[in-house]
Amino acid sequence: AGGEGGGGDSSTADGAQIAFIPKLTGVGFFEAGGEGAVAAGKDLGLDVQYLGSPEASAAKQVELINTYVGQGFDAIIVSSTTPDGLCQSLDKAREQGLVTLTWDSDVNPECRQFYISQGTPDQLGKMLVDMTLEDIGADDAAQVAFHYSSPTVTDQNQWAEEAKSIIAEDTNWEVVDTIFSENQTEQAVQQAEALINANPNLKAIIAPDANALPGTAQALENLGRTDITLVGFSTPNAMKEYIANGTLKRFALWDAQAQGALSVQIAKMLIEGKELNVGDKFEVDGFGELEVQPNSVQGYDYEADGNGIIVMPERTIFTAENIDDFDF
Amino acid sequence: MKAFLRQREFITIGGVVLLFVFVGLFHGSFIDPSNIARVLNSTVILALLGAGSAIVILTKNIDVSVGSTLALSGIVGAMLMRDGAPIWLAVMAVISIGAILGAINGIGVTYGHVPSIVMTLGTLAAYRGISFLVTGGYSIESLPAAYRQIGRVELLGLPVLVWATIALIGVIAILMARTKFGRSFYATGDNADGAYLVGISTNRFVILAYTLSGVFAALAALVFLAQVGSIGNQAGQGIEMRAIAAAVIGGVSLTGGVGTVTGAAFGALFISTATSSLSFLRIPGSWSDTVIGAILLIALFADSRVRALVSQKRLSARYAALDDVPRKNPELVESEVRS
Amino acid sequence: MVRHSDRCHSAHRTLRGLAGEGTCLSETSFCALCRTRRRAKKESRTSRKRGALMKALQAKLKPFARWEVSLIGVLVLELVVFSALSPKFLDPNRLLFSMSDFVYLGIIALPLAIVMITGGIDISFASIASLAAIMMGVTFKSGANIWVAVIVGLIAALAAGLINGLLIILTRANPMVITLGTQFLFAGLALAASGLGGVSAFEGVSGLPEEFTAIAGGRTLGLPNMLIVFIIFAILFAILLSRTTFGRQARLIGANPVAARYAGFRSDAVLIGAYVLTAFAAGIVGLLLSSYVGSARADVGSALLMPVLTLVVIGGVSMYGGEGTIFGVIVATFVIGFLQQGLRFAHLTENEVAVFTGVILVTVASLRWWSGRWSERVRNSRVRRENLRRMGTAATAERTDVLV
Amino acid sequence: MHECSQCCEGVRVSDIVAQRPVVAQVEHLWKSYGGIPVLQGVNIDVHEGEIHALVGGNGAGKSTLMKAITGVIDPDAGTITIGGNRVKNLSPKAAHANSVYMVPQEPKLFPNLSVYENVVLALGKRKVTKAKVAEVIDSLGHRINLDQPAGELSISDQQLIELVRGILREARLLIVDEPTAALTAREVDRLFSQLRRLAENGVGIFYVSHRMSEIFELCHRVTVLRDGNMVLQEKTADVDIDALVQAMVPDAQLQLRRNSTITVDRACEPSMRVANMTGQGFANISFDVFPGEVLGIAGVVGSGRTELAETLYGLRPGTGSIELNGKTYDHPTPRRSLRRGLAYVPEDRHAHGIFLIGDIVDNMVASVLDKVSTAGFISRSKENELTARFSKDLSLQAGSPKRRLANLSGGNQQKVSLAKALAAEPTVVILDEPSRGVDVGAREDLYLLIDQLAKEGLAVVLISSDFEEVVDLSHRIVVMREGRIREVLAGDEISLKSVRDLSFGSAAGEDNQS
Ligand SMILES: Nc1ncnc2c1ncn2[C@@H]1O[C@H](COP(=O)(O)OP(=O)(O)OP(=O)(O)O)[C@@H](O)[C@H]1O
Ligand SMILES: Nc1ncnc2c1ncn2[C@@H]1O[C@H](COP(=O)(O)OP(=O)(O)OP(=O)(O)O)[C@@H](O)[C@H]1O
Ligand SMILES: [Mg+2]
Ligand SMILES: [Mg+2]
Repeated sequence: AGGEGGGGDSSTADGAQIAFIPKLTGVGFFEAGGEGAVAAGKDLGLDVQYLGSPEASAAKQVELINTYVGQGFDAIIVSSTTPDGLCQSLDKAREQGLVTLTWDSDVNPECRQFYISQGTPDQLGKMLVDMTLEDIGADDAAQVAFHYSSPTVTDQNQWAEEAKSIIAEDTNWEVVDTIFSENQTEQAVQQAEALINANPNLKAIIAPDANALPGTAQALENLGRTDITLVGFSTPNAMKEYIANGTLKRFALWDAQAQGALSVQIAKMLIEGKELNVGDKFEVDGFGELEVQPNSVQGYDYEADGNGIIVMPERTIFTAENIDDFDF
Repeated sequence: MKAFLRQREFITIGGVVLLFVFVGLFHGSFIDPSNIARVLNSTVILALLGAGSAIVILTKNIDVSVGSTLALSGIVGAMLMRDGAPIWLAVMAVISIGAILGAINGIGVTYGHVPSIVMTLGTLAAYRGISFLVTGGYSIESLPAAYRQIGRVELLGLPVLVWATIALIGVIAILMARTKFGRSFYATGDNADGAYLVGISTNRFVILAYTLSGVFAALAALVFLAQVGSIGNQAGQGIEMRAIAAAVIGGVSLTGGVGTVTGAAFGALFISTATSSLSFLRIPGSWSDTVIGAILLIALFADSRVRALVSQKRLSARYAALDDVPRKNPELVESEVRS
Repeated sequence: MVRHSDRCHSAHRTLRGLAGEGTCLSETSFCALCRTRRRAKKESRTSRKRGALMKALQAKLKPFARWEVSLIGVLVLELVVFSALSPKFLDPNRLLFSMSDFVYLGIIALPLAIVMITGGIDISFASIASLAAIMMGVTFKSGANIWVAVIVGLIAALAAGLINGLLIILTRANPMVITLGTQFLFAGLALAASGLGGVSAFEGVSGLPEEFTAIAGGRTLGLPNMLIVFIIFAILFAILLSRTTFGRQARLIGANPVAARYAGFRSDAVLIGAYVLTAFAAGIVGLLLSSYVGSARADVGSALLMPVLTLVVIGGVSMYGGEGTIFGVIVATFVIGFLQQGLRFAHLTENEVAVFTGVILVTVASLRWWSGRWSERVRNSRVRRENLRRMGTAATAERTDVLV
Repeated sequence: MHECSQCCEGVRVSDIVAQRPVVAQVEHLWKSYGGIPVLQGVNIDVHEGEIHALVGGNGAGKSTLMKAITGVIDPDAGTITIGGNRVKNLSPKAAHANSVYMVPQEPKLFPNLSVYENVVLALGKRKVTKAKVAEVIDSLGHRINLDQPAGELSISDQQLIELVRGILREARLLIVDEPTAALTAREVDRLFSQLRRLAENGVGIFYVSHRMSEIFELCHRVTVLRDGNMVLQEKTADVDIDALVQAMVPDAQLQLRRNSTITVDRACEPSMRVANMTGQGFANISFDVFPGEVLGIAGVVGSGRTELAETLYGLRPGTGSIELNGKTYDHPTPRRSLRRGLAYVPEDRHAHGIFLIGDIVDNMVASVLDKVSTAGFISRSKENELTARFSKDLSLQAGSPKRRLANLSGGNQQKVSLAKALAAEPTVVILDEPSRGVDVGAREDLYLLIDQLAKEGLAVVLISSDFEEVVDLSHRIVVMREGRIREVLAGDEISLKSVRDLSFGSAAGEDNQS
C-alpha cells in the first residue's frame, strides 16, 4: 500500500481504496453508515468498500484488516469491537502507510489517527437520561432498567455507565436490572417482556441499542403497557411504527449515513496528505466547519500529533413530529 | 416402551413445573396466569424449531440450519408483506420456502451423500449469506398491522399462536406415534439398514424429515414476524443449538429412533422458562449464561440419574419375571445339581 | 516342511516374548497347531494368487481415492485460481504471514478431531478459550507475573476440559448437549470472572506486557509464531492419534464403544483425555488470541465454534466416530483458510464468502462420496473384463470340471 | 458352466418341483468390492415350491448373491428375472413389490421400537394383529413379549423375529440367510415345518446354511458357491455331504465327529472356580474348569448362559465368588479379567466382538495394546507380527491385514473375534456360540483349535446351542435351564439325548432328530 500511491506523500486520492468496516453487518445502523460511506466515495471518486463480518468478533476484524492491508488498500475506517484488540493490525497498517480511522466505536487512541465520533459518552449518556427526564421527574423514586446488546461491547457500555452515574448523582431513580439480548430481536422482545413482568413497578427502560430498542417497544406493545417510558438509540425506520402508535415518544440517533460520509471525507483528506492536529479547524462539505478535538474529550489521556477526535456536529432526537423526515 | 416414553416426557414436564414453583417462591408474580401465558408465548418459536429438529434427529440426522432457514424464509415473507402482497400469499410463500430449504438439506444428505452435520453446517452459512444478499443487510420493518395483530389475539387467556402450536404439535405427535408413516421415521433412525431392507424408503423419510423441519422453521418465522413485527438478518442466529437442546432435554436421543415431538416442545418450554426466570430471580444479565448453563447441566444430570434408575428397575423387573415363569416340568426342577 | 516348522517355533518364541510371563501355551503344541493349518492354506492358494494381483492394483489406486489427497488437490487448485485472480495473493511473505489469521482455528481443530473420532463432540471450546483468556487477564491484573497468569489461564482450561469429560462419563448423556451446557456455563463464568476480577467485560484486560503480546504476531526462524505452534500441535497430535495406545483406543471407542468395553479398554480415561486435550488447545488459542489482539477479553473465543467445526468435518473426520486423520485436518485448515482469504481478495463480501464456503463444503463432501463410487465402478468393471477374458480361455476346462 | 444348470434340468428333471414355473432367475451376475470379485457371473434360479439350498465357505458370496436378488446391493452386471419380468435398479422396496423377501444373516431390527412394530413395519401394506404375530412366534416354539423394545432381545430372539417377519410377509420368493445359526434344535425343527408349509403353498425359498445335515433334510436342490463361482448345482437326492464338502473345500477331509479321548487332570488346581454366582437372569451357579478341559455349557435360548459369561467377565453385576488360577478374583472388570487370564468371545459379534470399521490389525491387537506397545507407543512391527501370526493360525482368508472387518465375511469376522481374545494369552477362555455363522471348513478349523487350546493347557468354557457341537467337544457339560444349573454331565453321561432332554426340561427333545 505505502509504495502504491496511497501513502501520505502522494497528493491525489483518485481511485484510492478505502475499507469501511462495521462492527458487524446486517444491522440497520451499520448498513446505513456503510451506505453513506460508499455513496460519499462515489462522489469523491474513491473506491470505498463496505466490508464486515456478520458476527461481531475481534479476531474476525483483525483478519479483515490484515487482508485489506495485504491487498494494498489506502485507508481503513473501522468500528471496533474492542478497544485494543485491533491495535497490532492497525499499527501494521499504519506502518504500511495506510490511513487508520475509527468510527462509531473507538480503539485506544494510540492505535489510530482519528476517531469520527457520534458524540462523547458524556454527551450520549446524558442524552439518554435527558430523554427519560422529560417523562419522569428526577425526584421520583422510579425504577429504571437498561437493555442493550451485550456486556462486552464498548460504546453501549460506556454510554450506559455514564447514564447510570448521572442517574446515581442527579436523580432518585433506582436501576433495577440490566439485560442483554445479544443482537437477537426475538430475544430482545422476550427478555424485555420478562423484565417488565418481573418488575411491575418499572417506570422506564433505556435501550441504547439499535436492536434492543425496537424489541423493547414490541414487548411493550405486546403487553399493552403504555405507562413505561422507553428511550434509546435506534434507526428511525425501525421505530416509525412505534412512534406512530405511541408506544414510545422519543428516541435519538445521529445520522449514521452522515457519519459514514464524514469518515470517508476525512480519510480522503489524509490520503491526500493533509495534516490535521488538535485544534485545527477545517471545512467539510455538508458538515460546515469541524474542529479536531483532543482525545481527552473521550476520557483518554493520550495525545499526539495527527491524532484526535472529530465529533459529529449534531445528534437528532426523533419524535412524532420529525421522524418522517428521515429514511435510514 | 410407550409407557416409558410417556414417562420420559413427564420428567421434562416435572422439570418445568419444578422450575415454575421454585421461581414462584422467590417472586410470586412468576406464576401469575398472565406471566405463564407470556412464557408460553415466548416458547412458541423455540418449540416449533425444537419439534422440527426432533423429527430430523429421530431419523439419526441433525439440522443446524433451522436458524438460517427461519431468517431466509421470514425475510422473504416480510418483504412480500411490506411490498403489499396479500398476507395469505406471503404465508404460503414462507412455508414453501421453508419446505424447499429443508428439502435441499434432505436431498443433499440422501442423494448427495453428505453427512448431515456437514450439509446443514454448509446451508447454515449459505442460507444466512443469501438472506443478507436478499436484504442488502437491512432489516425489514413495518409489517402490516393486520398481520402483527395475529400475535396479540388471545383465546381463553392464551395467545392464539400458542393454541395453534399446541394443536399442530399434538397432531404431529399423534401422527408420529400412531401411524405406520410416523413410525417409519423412527425405524429409519433406529436402524437405517434394517429399514431399507424391509422396504421403507429411508431416503424419502429423511428428505421428508428435513422438509418438515424446514416447514417448522418457516412456521417459527411466521410467528417471529407476528410477535416481533420486523425481521433482520440476525434473526434466529444461534437458535439452532437451543432447538437441539430443547429436543434433547425433551428426551429425544441424538442416536436416533427415540423421543417425541411433544417432548421436544416441553424441552423448549423448559429452556424458555429458565431464561425468563432470570429477571425474576434478580440475576444480573451478565450471569445469565452461567445460570442457563448450570440449569441445563443439572437437568441433564437429573435426567441421566432418572434414566439409569428406570432402566435398572426395568431390568430387575425383567429378570424377576424370568424367575416367575411357571416351570413346565415340576419334577425336573428339583433335579439335583451335581458338581 | 522343516523350514515351515522352524518358522513356527521362532514365531512362537516371539509371541511368548510379547505375551510376557504366565502364558500356558507350550511350544510343541503351538506348532502342532501351525501344522494343521497347512491344508487350508494349500486350498486357498489359487485364490490368493489372484488376490495378490488385485491387491497390488488396489494399493496403486488407493492413495488417489483418499480424502486427504483430494483435499491437497483442492488446495493447489485454490492457490492457482486465486493467484490468477489477484497477483498479490501469491506474495510468499504475505501468504506466510497471513496464516496467523486462521491457523489458530486449526490448533483447536486437531484435538477436536480426536474427540470426534471417539464419537463425541465438544462445542464448548469457544467458551473455554474465552475463559482461559480472561482468567489469565484477571490474574495478571491482580499483579501476578504474566507467565504465572498464563499458567492460571491454562489450568482454568484444563479444569474446564476435565469438567466436560467427567460430566460426559458420569451422565452418559450425549456429549453434544453436555458441552452445549458447559458452553453456556464457561462463557458465563468468563464474564463472571471478569466481573469478580474488577475488569469490565467490555474493556477486557489490556496493557499486557510486550513479551506476551509479541508472541502471536512475532516470528521465529522466519515463520510466524502462530504457525509454529500449529505445526508443533499438528505433529504431536498426529503421533498421538496414529502411534499411541491412547489414539488407537480413541479411534476404536469411536468405532464401537460396546466392543471397546468388551476388549477391556480404559474408555473413561481416554474420553476424559480427549476432552482435556481439546480444552487445553482451546486455552492455548484463547491466550494466543489475547496476545494477537493485545488484550484479554471474555469474548475472544466467541466466533470460533462454526469455523473450527467446519475444519474438522472438511478434514474428513466422521461425525459418527472411528474415522478421520490429523493430516486431513491439517490440510483442511489451509484449504479453508486460503479459500476465505482468496475470496476476500476477489472482493467478495463476507456474506458472499459465507455462501461460497457453505456451497463448497457441501459440494466437496458430496463429491467425496460420488468420486469414490465412480472409481470403484471403474475398477470393478475392469476387473470383470479381465476375469471374463481369462475365463473365456479356460472355459472348456472349467465346464468339464463342474460336470464331473 | 451356466449352461450346466440348463442341461441338468433338461436331462435329469424328475422332480415335480422342477417343472413348476421359475419364481426367480439370476444370470451372469457380477459383483466386486474394491476391485475384488465376489460374484463372478453366477447363474441360479428357484422354482415355485422349491427349497433351494445355497452353500459355500465363508466369503464365498452367498449373502452377496442374495442381497443382489433383494436389491440391497447393486450388482455390477448380470440380469435378474423375477416372476418372468426382468428387473432393473432393484431396491428392497421394489423387490418386495415383486414379492421377494430376505431374512438377513445378521438380524437388522429396530432396537428402540417394540417387537410388534418391528414386525408390522416390515410387512408393507399387509396388516397383522398382535394375536397373529404371537401365534407365529408360538408356532416356532417361542414366547416373546410383543411390547418390549427389540433391542432388549437376545441375538437369537432377534433372529427369530426376523424369521417371523419373513413368514408373515407371504412372499413368493423367500430368502433365509443362515436362519439356524442361533437357533436350537427344537426351534430349527419348528422352523423347518414352517418353511415346508410355505413351500407347499408355492413359495420359492433360497436357503443359505452352513449346516450340511439341514440341507439334506429340508432342501430340494443345492448350489455350491466357491470364490464367487458356482461349482456345483444338483438335486439333493443326487449328492451327499462328501460331494458338497468336496466342492466347497476341495482338499478338506471332514471329521465333524470327534470323540474326546483326552483325560483331564482333575488333581491339579482348577483354572477357574465359580461358586454360588447369582446375577441377572441366573442364580446359584457353581462350577469349575481345569487346565486342558473343555467345559460345555448347554441350554436353550434364554437359559441365561450369556448373562453368566458376561457376569464372570465383569460386564454385569453379580454376586458369588470367582477363583482364577488359585487366586480369588473379586469385582471383575473386562480389563482385569484379561490381565488375569480370562478372555471372552462374545456371542453378538457385530455389537460386542469386533470393530466393524476397524481393520484386521486394529481388531486383533485391541485387547493387547499394552503388549504391543512401549510407553504408550504402539510398535508397528509388533502388531503386524502378532496379526500375521494369528491370521495364519486361524487360516484367516482375508487378504491384506488392512482390510476392514465390515468387508469380511461372517466366518472370517468370527475368526478375528476369536483371535482378539486369544491374543491376550488367557488361561481360561469363554467362547459364546463360537461357530455361529461359520462355514464347514472354518468350523473344522475352529474345532481343531478348541481342541488344541485345551491340549495346551487352556481351560475352555464352551457355550453353545448346537448340542452336537457341545457333545462332541466337551469333557464335561453343564446344562442350564431358566437360569439354573440342571445337571452336570461327564464321561458316559454325555449324549446328545441327555443334553437335549435336560435342556428342554422334558422328553420334548424327542421330537427332534437333528
Ligand atoms: N460391503 C462390502 N465391501 C467389501 N467387501 C465385501 C462387502 N460385503 C462383502 N464383502 C466381501 O465379499 C465376500 C463375500 O461375502 P458374503 O457375505 O457374500 O459371503 P458369505 O458367502 O455370505 O459368507 P458367510 O458364510 O461367512 O456369511 C467376502 O469376501 C467379503 O469380504
Ligand atoms: N440387557 C438386557 N436387558 C434385558 N433383558 C436381557 C438383556 N440381555 C439379555 N436379556 C434377556 O435375558 C434372557 C437370557 O438371555 P441370554 O442370551 O443370556 O441366554 P443364553 O442362555 O445365553 O441364550 P442364547 O445365548 O442362546 O440366546 C433373554 O431372554 C434375553 O432377551
Ligand atoms: Mg453370509
Ligand atoms: Mg447366549
